Amino acid sequence: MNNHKLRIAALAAGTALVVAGCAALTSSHDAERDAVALMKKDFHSRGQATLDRLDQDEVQKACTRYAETGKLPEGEAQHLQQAQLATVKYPADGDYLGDWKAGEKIAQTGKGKQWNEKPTAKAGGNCYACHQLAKHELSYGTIGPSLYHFGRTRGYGVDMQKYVYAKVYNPQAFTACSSMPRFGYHGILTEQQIKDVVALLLDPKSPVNQ
Amino acid sequence: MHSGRRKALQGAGGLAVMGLMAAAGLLRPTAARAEWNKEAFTTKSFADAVKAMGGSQPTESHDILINSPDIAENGAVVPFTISSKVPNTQSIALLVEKNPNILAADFEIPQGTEPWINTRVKMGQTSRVIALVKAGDKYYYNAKEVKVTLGGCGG
Amino acid sequence: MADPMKIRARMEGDLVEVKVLMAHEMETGLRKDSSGKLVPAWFIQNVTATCNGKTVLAAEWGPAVSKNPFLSFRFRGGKPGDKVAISWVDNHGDKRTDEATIS
Amino acid sequence: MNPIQRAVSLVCAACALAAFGVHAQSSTEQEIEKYRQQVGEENPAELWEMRGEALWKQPRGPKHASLEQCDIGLGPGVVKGAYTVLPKYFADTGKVQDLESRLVTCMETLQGLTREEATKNHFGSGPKRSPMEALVAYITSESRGIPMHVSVSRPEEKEAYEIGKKMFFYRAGPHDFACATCHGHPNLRIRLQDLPNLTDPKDAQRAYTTWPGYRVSQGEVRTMQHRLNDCYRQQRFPEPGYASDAVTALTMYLAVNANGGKYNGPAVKR
Repeated sequence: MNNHKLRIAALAAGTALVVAGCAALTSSHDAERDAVALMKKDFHSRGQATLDRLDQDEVQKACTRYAETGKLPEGEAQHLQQAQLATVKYPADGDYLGDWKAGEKIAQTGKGKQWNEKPTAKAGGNCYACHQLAKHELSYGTIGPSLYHFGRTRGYGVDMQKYVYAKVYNPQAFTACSSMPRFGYHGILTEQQIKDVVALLLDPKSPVNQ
Repeated sequence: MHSGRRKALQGAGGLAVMGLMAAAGLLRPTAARAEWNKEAFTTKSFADAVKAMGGSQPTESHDILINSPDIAENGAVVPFTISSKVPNTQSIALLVEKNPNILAADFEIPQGTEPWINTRVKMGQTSRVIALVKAGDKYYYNAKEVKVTLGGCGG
Repeated sequence: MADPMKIRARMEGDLVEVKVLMAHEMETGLRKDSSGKLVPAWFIQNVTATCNGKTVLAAEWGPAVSKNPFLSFRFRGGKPGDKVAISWVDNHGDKRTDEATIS
Repeated sequence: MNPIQRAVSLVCAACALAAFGVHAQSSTEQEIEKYRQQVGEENPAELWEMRGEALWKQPRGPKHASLEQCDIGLGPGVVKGAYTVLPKYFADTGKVQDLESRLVTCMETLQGLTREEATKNHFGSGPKRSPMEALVAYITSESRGIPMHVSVSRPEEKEAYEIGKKMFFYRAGPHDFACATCHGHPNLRIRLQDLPNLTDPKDAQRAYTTWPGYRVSQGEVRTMQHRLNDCYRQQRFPEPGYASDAVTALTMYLAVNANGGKYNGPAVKR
């Protein structure tokens, strides 16, 4: 029963917060602050999905701020991309090309980082959710551009390999506020997995280039 | 029903007898302890299923109609309407060849009831689906393939 | 206790068309739960339908019938106001009978 | 195409295409359409609606009272059309509430249940039935055919809408996702599944008015609370509290965007 009263008190506090925010209704900034406070009150950690995931880094902050209106101002976008490019850790062995077959598997699975999954379980890249890649897979999404024939049209050279590695590692380094996850920066994919995805796009034998 | 029913009739039960008892007000419908042909529901092949149901060598018949989508978006629910123009149809069974056990359901059609059934079954994968009809002492069947797509789109 | 069925029975010309939705898990015995344990088989085995005391349909089902089963059939000899009763029994011996009036 | 069929088709565009080759596409689409039509005709959600109606009228809890005097938006005991005005501000709690949080309130005040008891098994699973999912199925079914008309005339309601909007665009977590990442742009699909653009009235109406839904893949009726919970899981966020103010705020944003759309749930979903 005590517990029950406590909860009600907590809810009442939440209401007070909402009402307080209401005084400054015109300010979008206040609504944002209230939204964050409300989420922190009402969300809870579950499994690996801990509450601190609500805390935004610079990229998330900037991209949320301009989400409704569209693009970041040019100067800010440049600045953000440069800062993000500096976060990319390239492979120490200087080799960017992994195994395209492993890359295809990574592209097919969207597992990882969810509260109902083991934190130790290997994540996927879920590339097909958003991109067309190999021709045989017709079940692909359209959130990102088609990557079919990527290597064939863009070239297979080392510079291209390095660029693709960095793009998968941290897409914010090239396109501020891209919808694509920062697979390396956030540790979703390992170095080897990113190499495998690079191979899926840039190995001449990969079905993407057939 | 079929072989199970025959056994039951030799014993104490049998749906026909139960029906009469129910008609006489001796039984509420819930009290009817019907037979369940365990043997038929654990067979893997069409031939074994027919045998377990008391038949043999069914004849293909286009007087049996299977109405269903050719492709199921989800195998958990696949709708079927089975109807029979075979004279004196007494029962209609639905079988899914690639399911772990082939027999899905068996409907006894008493006189006065249309040889027409609409129901929904699970399909583990793309498979031939068979409608089996008993008429008199003979068995007839028709079949069609139904494709099943994967359970999830993404992920 | 088992949940009630949803039964509709109405005249279509001189036929009575019956539509039934049943609340049942129809577990195959082959499915694993989130902890990886097999969920035991649990499914309706027998369905009977009567009208005015006469059996108008009798069925044996395996676990391949979909969860929350749907069944429709048509028979002669019923008229508006008559009652159609549907009963099922599952492999646990649980049972349920519900009625609908023909409209 | 009737609205239920449309609802079914909205959930997943022909996943099947992958398996059968492009040349077979048009017939594949026709067959998938036939499948959706046949599955949409008889909706097992009716079993939930029936159970929910019985629960609504059944005396429960320490106070041995039914929910029949519960005010879910149009006054005590009015069920017809109530879902189309939710979420809304309720003076007795001083809060904006969605249907599920409002039902929790009524279970507390009318029936004397604790919040824990009221929200037990809020997402049902097989034999562990959810009273809430049944009640919601019943109440929403009583709004079928009525256009959504959610008000933001009170400052508290406007505030909930604004906060919900901010939540919709809020990027965070290891994947940098916001609701808007998938649902803020027109004509996108994930794999072969069409993504409704929930900032666009047409898409928002189509999507919002068909929840709750009987999910063929789960064999369960799922409510809007469940839908949003499952979105946040895939967004890799922490879990939103059930029937919390935060979920109500986000629901408010989506509901207002769907205003004018004729309510048509519970539907059948993939």
